[in-house]
Amino acid sequence: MKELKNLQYVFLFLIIIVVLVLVRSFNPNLFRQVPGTAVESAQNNSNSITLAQLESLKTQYLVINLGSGGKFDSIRIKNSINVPIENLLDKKNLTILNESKDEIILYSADVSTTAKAWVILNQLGIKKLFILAPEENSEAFIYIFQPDTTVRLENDSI
Amino acid sequence: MGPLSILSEFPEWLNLLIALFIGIGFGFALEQAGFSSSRRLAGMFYGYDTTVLKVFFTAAIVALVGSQMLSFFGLLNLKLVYVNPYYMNATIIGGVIMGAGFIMGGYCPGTGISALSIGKIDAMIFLVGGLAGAFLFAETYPYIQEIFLGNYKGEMRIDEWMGVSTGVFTFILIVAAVFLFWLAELAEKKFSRPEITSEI
Amino acid sequence: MNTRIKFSILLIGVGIIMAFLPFNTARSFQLKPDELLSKTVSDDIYFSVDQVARFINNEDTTFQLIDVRSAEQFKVCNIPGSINIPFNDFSNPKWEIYLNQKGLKNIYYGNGDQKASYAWTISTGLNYGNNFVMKGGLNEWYKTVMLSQFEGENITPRENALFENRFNARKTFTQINSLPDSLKTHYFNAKHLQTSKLDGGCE
Amino acid sequence: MEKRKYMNPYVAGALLGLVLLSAMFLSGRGLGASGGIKYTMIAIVGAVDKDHAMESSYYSKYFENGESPLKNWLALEVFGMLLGGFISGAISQRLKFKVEKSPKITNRKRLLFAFLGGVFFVYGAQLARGCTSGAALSGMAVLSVAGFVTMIAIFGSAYLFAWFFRSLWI
Repeated sequence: MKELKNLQYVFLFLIIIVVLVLVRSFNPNLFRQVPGTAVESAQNNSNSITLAQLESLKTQYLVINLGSGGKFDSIRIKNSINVPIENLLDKKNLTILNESKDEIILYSADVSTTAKAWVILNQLGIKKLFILAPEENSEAFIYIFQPDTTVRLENDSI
Repeated sequence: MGPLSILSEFPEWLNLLIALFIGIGFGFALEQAGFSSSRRLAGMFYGYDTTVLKVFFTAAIVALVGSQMLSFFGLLNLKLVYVNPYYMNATIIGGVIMGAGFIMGGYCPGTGISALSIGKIDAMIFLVGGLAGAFLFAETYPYIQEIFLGNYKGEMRIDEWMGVSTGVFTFILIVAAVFLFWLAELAEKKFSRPEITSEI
Repeated sequence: MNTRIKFSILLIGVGIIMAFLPFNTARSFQLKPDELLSKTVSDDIYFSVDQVARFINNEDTTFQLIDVRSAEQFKVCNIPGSINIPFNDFSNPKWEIYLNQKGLKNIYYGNGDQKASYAWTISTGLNYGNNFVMKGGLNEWYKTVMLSQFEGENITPRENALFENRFNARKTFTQINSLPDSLKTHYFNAKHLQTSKLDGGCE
Repeated sequence: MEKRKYMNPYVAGALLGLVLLSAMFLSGRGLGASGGIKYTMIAIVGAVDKDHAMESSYYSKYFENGESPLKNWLALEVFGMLLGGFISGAISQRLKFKVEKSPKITNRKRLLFAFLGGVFFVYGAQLARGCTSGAALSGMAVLSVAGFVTMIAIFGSAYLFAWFFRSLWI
């Protein structure tokens, strides 16, 4: 007992650290994933799903429309719920996303909004998260560059 | 959120003032630990005094655990803390030369400075030798450049290299240190030289 | 009880806590989710292709263009002066010195907006300074800068300036991308900017 | 003179660790000592033979910005170390001019080896980009491989050479 008494400050210190660590661990407003996971999941568009694929999907899924105000409703999908991107991290919405066991599909009129929301949610550790791909693949280069060897570099252009 | 000087973009004078105060703390801690005595430092290598090991490992672990904890609580961005680059050849050869210098001179630069501040004349000569060593290095730099820059491995971190998490590595390091502390105190008894330890 | 035992118990206790820390946020996003979201919804993060064309014509050195497309696509053509960081390799630490700096504006572009937006969100989340997206990507660049022609009868000075800007950028783009590969690399190296390193150690 | 007592090594180590931690937190870097010696040397060379300093590829980079090489984080830190050591020595009443050595050797021998030790140590420190504080201690605190390797190399080689130099110390 006497020996333990000698250690009271040691134990007090350790207990304080444990409490602080626990408080920090249950903080919801914190990113815990490594950015590498987002890069990996988005490799070669494997996180995108087309409208046709979506319709033939056998399992349950949850469609989230990120549009707000005027941008809403560019495409209509039944059973979709509207979560304006500004409110994406509201407690209510995060609970829905966290508790969903189905595939979650994000879409909005502007693919960059969807992409940004996707990274944020991916880094919050939400699984089975997809992007509804726009009609045509937005990441394909639709033009062909024709080299023009007749143009000469002018001295002042470099 | 730290490091303060980078994230708050401190003016240069403030950064230098911080350096001065860090230096005061550094010199104070070294002197209080007894690192201003070369015979105490040399005791590490003959077993009669192992203060070096105790201070060195305790300090490294406190700073390591402290920085990891600050990072965990979001107070310190470890990406902005300097990590020494690893040039394998230069590090190993330089380390071996330093070891020889250590046993001859009885000081390392930090402890030499702390010993000079309390008036040790041998420390002053050690530091004069140090100036000569730095001069010699500058003059021979063109010839040893190849060793200096050879086998560059980047800012390699040991936990990544061993493939364990930082926390687990810290734990292993602590267990090793605790074991070494125990060993060191045994050695102090076995190789004790009261005629030296009573003097320093 | 001596100090060694007290310290040993203290250190081992801390070590156990360290070993069981539930996550390591050192490499996660440094911004809090709500902070990142509020930056995401802002419109200040975009540059139009016309603005980028003007940067190129003025040889503005306060920005760096980052092409997140694949290396093959980059080789075919790219906006002069850009560096190629394929998105598939984006989390490779070797790019950090280009991405994590405060001096230059990083402008990301892909063919569309999707990959550039991923890259923007990751860099911003990691608290790298000054991130922007070229709105519309290279497809928009091609449509506007490379192919648009003035149609109409009278040209206002404003439109004239706009088209001259596009025309000059178009010329640079075609010239640089028509160069043989070796010269192209040379041009990029000339544009290569030094990035600052962290201070420290005994040097 | 009363018995001079040093601080408990573990407590002193924790204090040193906190100093290192504050250097990391405030300035984003570790401690250093050999760097300060290097900058002093560069300042001396610059004062004695400016032309030589400007010609050499090694020195010239330290004179590029036109400011004194001593206006530097490490140089200021080393100046602080002298102050801090002095304060500590004054508090514990250890201020005294003396040559510390084993009674079995002469002053001359001790000073000769101290000089040689200094030459070796700082030469090695320049090569390894840091000494026990700059590379080994600060490196270990940020888990850099360089820190651990430097530490093992220094202490390993010192143990190896300890046998040859035992007459200096015991």
